Amino acid sequence: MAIAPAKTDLLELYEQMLLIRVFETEAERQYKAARIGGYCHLSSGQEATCVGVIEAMQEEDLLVTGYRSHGFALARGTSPEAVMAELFGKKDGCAHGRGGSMHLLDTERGYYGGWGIVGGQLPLATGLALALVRQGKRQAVVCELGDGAVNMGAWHESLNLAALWKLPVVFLVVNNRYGMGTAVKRASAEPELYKRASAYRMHGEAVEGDELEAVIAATARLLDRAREEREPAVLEANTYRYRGHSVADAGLAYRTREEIAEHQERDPLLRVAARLRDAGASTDALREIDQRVEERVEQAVMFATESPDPDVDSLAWAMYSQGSDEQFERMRPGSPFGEQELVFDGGLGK
Amino acid sequence: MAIAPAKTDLLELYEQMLLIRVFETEAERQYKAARIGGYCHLSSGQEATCVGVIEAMQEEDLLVTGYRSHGFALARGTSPEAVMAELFGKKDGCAHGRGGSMHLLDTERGYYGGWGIVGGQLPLATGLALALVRQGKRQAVVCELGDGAVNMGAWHESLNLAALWKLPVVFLVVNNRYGMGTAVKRASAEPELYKRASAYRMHGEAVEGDELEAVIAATARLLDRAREEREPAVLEANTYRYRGHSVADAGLAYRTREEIAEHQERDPLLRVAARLRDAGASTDALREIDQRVEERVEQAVMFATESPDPDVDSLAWAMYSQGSDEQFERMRPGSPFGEQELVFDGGLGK
Amino acid sequence: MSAATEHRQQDAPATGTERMTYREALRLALREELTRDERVFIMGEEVGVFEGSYKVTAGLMAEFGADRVRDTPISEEGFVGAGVGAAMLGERPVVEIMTLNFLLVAMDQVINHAAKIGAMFGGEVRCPLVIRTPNGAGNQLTAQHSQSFDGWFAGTPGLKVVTPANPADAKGLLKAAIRDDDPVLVIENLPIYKEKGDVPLDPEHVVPIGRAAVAREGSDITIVSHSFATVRALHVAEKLASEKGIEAEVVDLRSLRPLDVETVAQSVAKTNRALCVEEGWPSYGVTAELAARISKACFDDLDAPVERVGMAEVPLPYAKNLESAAMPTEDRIANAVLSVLS
Amino acid sequence: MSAATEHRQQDAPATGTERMTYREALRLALREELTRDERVFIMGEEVGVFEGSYKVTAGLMAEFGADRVRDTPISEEGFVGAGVGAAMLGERPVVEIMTLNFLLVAMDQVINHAAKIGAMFGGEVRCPLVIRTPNGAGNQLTAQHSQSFDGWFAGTPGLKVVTPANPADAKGLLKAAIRDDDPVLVIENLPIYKEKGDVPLDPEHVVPIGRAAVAREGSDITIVSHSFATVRALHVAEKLASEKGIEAEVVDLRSLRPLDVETVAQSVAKTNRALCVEEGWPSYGVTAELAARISKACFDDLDAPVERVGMAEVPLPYAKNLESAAMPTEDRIANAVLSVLS
Ligand SMILES: Cc1ncc(C[n+]2csc(CCOP(=O)(O)OP(=O)(O)O)c2C)c(N)n1
Ligand SMILES: Cc1ncc(C[n+]2csc(CCOP(=O)(O)OP(=O)(O)O)c2C)c(N)n1
Ligand SMILES: [Mg+2]
Ligand SMILES: [Mg+2]
Repeated sequence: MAIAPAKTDLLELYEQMLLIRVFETEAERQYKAARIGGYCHLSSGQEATCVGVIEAMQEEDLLVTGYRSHGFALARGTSPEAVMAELFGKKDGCAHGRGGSMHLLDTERGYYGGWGIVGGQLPLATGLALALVRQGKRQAVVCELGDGAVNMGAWHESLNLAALWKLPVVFLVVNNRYGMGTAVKRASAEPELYKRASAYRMHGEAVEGDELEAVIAATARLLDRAREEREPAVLEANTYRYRGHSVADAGLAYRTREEIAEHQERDPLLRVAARLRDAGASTDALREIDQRVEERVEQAVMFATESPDPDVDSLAWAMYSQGSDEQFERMRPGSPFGEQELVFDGGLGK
Repeated sequence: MAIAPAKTDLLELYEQMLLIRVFETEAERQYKAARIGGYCHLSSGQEATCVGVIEAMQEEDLLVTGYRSHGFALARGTSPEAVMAELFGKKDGCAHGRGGSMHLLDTERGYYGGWGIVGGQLPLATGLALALVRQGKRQAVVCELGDGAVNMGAWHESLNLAALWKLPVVFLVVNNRYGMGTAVKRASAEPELYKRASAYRMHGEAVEGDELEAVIAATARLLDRAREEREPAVLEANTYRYRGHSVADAGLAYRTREEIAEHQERDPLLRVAARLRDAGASTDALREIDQRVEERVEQAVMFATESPDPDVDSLAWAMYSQGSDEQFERMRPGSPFGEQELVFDGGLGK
Repeated sequence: MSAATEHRQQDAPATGTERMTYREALRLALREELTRDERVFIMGEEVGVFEGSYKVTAGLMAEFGADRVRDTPISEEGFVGAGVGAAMLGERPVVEIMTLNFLLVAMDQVINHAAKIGAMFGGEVRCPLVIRTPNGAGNQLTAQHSQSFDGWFAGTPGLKVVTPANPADAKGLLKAAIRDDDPVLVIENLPIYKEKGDVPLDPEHVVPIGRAAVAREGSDITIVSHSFATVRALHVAEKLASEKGIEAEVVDLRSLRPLDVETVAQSVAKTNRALCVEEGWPSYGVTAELAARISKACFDDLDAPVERVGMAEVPLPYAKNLESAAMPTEDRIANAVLSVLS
Repeated sequence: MSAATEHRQQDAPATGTERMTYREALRLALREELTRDERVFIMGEEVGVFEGSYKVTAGLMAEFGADRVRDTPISEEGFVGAGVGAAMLGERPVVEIMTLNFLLVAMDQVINHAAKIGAMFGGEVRCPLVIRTPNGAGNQLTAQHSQSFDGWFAGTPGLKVVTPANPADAKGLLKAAIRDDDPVLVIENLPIYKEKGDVPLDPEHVVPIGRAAVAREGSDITIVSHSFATVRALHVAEKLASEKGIEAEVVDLRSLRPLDVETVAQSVAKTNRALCVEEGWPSYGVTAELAARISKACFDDLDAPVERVGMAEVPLPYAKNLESAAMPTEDRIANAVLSVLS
């Protein structure tokens, strides 16, 4: 894992960032074409944070995020096909069409899920870190949350536990300035969010979340501390959300077009592209990347389109573990109309 | 309200502290005689904090506490009769026998209740302060909680709201070293609890909770700020709990007899008595106070003993407001056996 | 009654009805009550600047200011509890929770604080708190965002729970809740927000708590439902009438606590058959209580067992086809009616 | 199976039974499972140094160390969630919540996280979590500390809920819960902790989840109950037999989810009458589901409506006389039996 990525690395990282940008643009298009439903939260504008944090993680490190998770999944290496298929609610989605946009996961890559309840993932991440310690593993957990989530009680209880028990977890606060329509200073009495770590004698720091190298360096350092010294930390990555809170939100009721434009001038992708050119990358090389990314996303859409729907009689799939059918066998008599067909006969723990 | 109480004031305050000490000793006796049931948490050893805080409050200020509430109620002026009758579960108790030891209250004196869920009273206190602001009142709220309660999510959410909205509330953390059997340092990653206020850009400070004058001065200062500048604050009062967590706990599994004895040498009552003698109070004067207090507690027990039980057919008393009977009128058919007699016919909103 | 109230009474009340959405009816109720009583204020996430995640409070912050339409951080436990405390001092907080799912993080304040105050303190304090929040599923919001815990609150002594199923009741029940001296949970519903209906303009139009409504008369079977299930039931009833000549009576509960069993029992005594429908999971759900009450109160009247339809008992999956299969669709309800009648 | 397990299998298993309290039976189950499987660990408030608020875990920290018997701060949401996370990585956390009342502050982690994991992630992750906590009332603990929300959890797909009513089941069901690959809520009961019974010493003694037990045979009426209500029911049954010659069959549910309706229905088909009893509030409670199921499954068998007895629907008052009047006492149960039989 490179602290200051060499040009070749930088090209790869640029490609990952671009993949996220293009994927999200496509996701929005597909949502409006009604091929994606539910809530759909895009990471556009936050690519440097997604890619930088993941780049700094080791292969064995674990990841937990909120619902704005496409960028992290893609950066972590989950295929665009598996992600898009999940957004389409198809069988080949990374959660087999059960979770959708908010609930991506990829346990093979240590990604333990996108979660939908603000702050709800923090206690879980603390528990993952506790399990790592109990198992004597030298791994760390990255727990992503938003600026709005720092006002939930779960933040407080989780940080206290992590610090008290010296758990290897880095709480990554993605500060994109707003929780839905609420600006940070309207929600947090301490708007410099990383400073809240001190209430637990925990280290906290902020990083310019649109500066890829800075994100990589800070994350790598804090993850090392977590792994080696079992010191948890808070890392606040300051970035900006280009699109609305979700695809359903125009995103203009609480901020101005000017504000958005201003941030887009400092676009994280443009910054990396500029540095690549300085480092001698040719326009062709970059154009090539553009094309490759466009194709991958097109492929993802094709794959998702062709992937089959989950079979309806697997409605209760995996709700319970193997063997639970037997436990539920005797719940049938007098069961509400339809429940038997829908749940029991369809099978519970298949 | 006196910052440095004159001798006469000090005599009164001493009498209040002694009243608490004697009352609690009697409560424990009555509990063991099975005249008091449920959970019963004593304030013995914490008298200077109870009396000092209340002394610093103005008449219009409001009070909310946890379940360890006898001392605060007595200091606030609720009669020992009304408190003891509540512990006995009698009609003349301050909550008419409905609440018991954990749920004392006295709205005439601005006491909005003892509450039993750790941390649960913090959001309520914040709401009381919000109401005061909306009503344009120049009053403040004192919200008591224990050292164990600072690890609940409710602490975090309430302090953030109080600071964000500039609410006139002082969070009084009564640090008696233990939450049940758990020492502060085993529960809080930041064991200097008042420092946690900084996570909300809120003022926090600690005070020697067994020093009456110090408690009065600190509380008065913070309440003035709350009233005049609408600045909330955390005041940590360091004291010690002599008895077990509740009367049911011997209180020795997690601390030594020596530790308790050590604190008893620095007993808050002895300190005030000593200062009174220095100030020329005669031994007779003090003995007189002793007698008066003993008599008041005896009277309280007599009163509580003679006070009638609540009438059983008022089981549902005040569960709902006046007029709710009509709303519930049609819930009778098919109601579970006994519910009708027990709830509906007994009356709901009487 | 506050000064504001006194004053308001003098204006000539608007009369007649106007066609509007459920969302607009709720907004009208809020505006009227904010105007009538200055103790009333709104508090919740995104209710102000953002104008409400579902736009129920749109325009109210501009009209009544940031003090009376108060945006909060994401801290449900904190601001629900703040509502409880404010209510204890006589304010009339109307707290919005974005969806019922999020009330889980504030459960302790609702169940173990708001609901306890009246009785536990022997009547010395009251808690006139209103919590507004939508339940419901059907837009692929997935397992964490598609739940209806209605019965949990309805089973809690000390609370009142109302569940309007149309715009007129939305206005009337929300106003009743705001004027009630006890904590009331107003369970709205996502799919109904856009439904239209005629709404009385009279600012004194209040729907009494604890009174069900016969939403459709019929003689063959009684369908008992609340919230969105009532909308489904009414469609099914019309379809069965025109296609099969089956006349189903639909009883819309409107309140879950108090529960108007009397109206339900009267209807079943007439039709001799009952089907209970809910959006949530039926096992240990609202329809369990209904089936239990009906089976007892109408023991001698019933010609067939009381049937129940609700959401399939699974964490609701995302995929559209799975979600549809899990919902208490009109087809499933219609089939249930036929099976009860056969 | 972990190395520890393999190893253990070789020891000769203890046999026979021993008379012990419910509390001791739970402790025995914990000790056996801690010994059998190193993935098992205990976490909760006061479980270690204090030896458990109700002494269930007494001695275990000394025996297994502070890592496997872990004291926590007062942060139910935090450590229940930590249990969920640890379980996702294959650990076997056994989380103790002092009483069921306090689970309200951790509701979101139980209902919207633990219960969702298996289905929502398409089977990619599992959550073998156990939460142990007592319900119940009767010691003047007052409104905030005397509740039984059993039905709320039993109504949540993704969870399993067991409610042992005697020492043998306490051991057997807790062990079954710990060995189960899904989140299981083990609802214990305050008054039963001190009850004694014969407990199998075989470390492989496991009571299957989802199987009710006929705790007493009878022919006149079926009393269906769980947890402490079963203890009450058994006393009542003996009393009615000796005093009135009434033979009541008592079905102890043992599991609420899955619910063994089959055993209940078989019994009612034989006795033709049913009374459902619970410690909690009956409206929208466990007895609602029971009455609904029985009324449907035994529609043609029932000679009388299914009756229900539970806690009076009030926040439980402190005063002893009021509390007693509110509880589902043996007298109230006996009267209910007589009214069903009349
Ligand atoms: C407990 C809870 N309350 C409310 C919501 C609704 N909600 C979803 S996202 C969101 C805003 C979160 O903002 P932030 O934490 O800054 O994350 P971002 O969306 O900016 O990535 C809210 C209020 C929720 N999902 N969970
Ligand atoms: C949410 C919750 N969890 C657990 C309990 C059980 N309990 C009652 S008091 C207590 C200890 C509280 O200690 P502290 O806050 O220091 O107050 P103290 O008893 O020392 O006055 C606990 C764990 C509770 N009442 N509420
Ligand atoms: Mg944000
Ligand atoms: Mg303490």
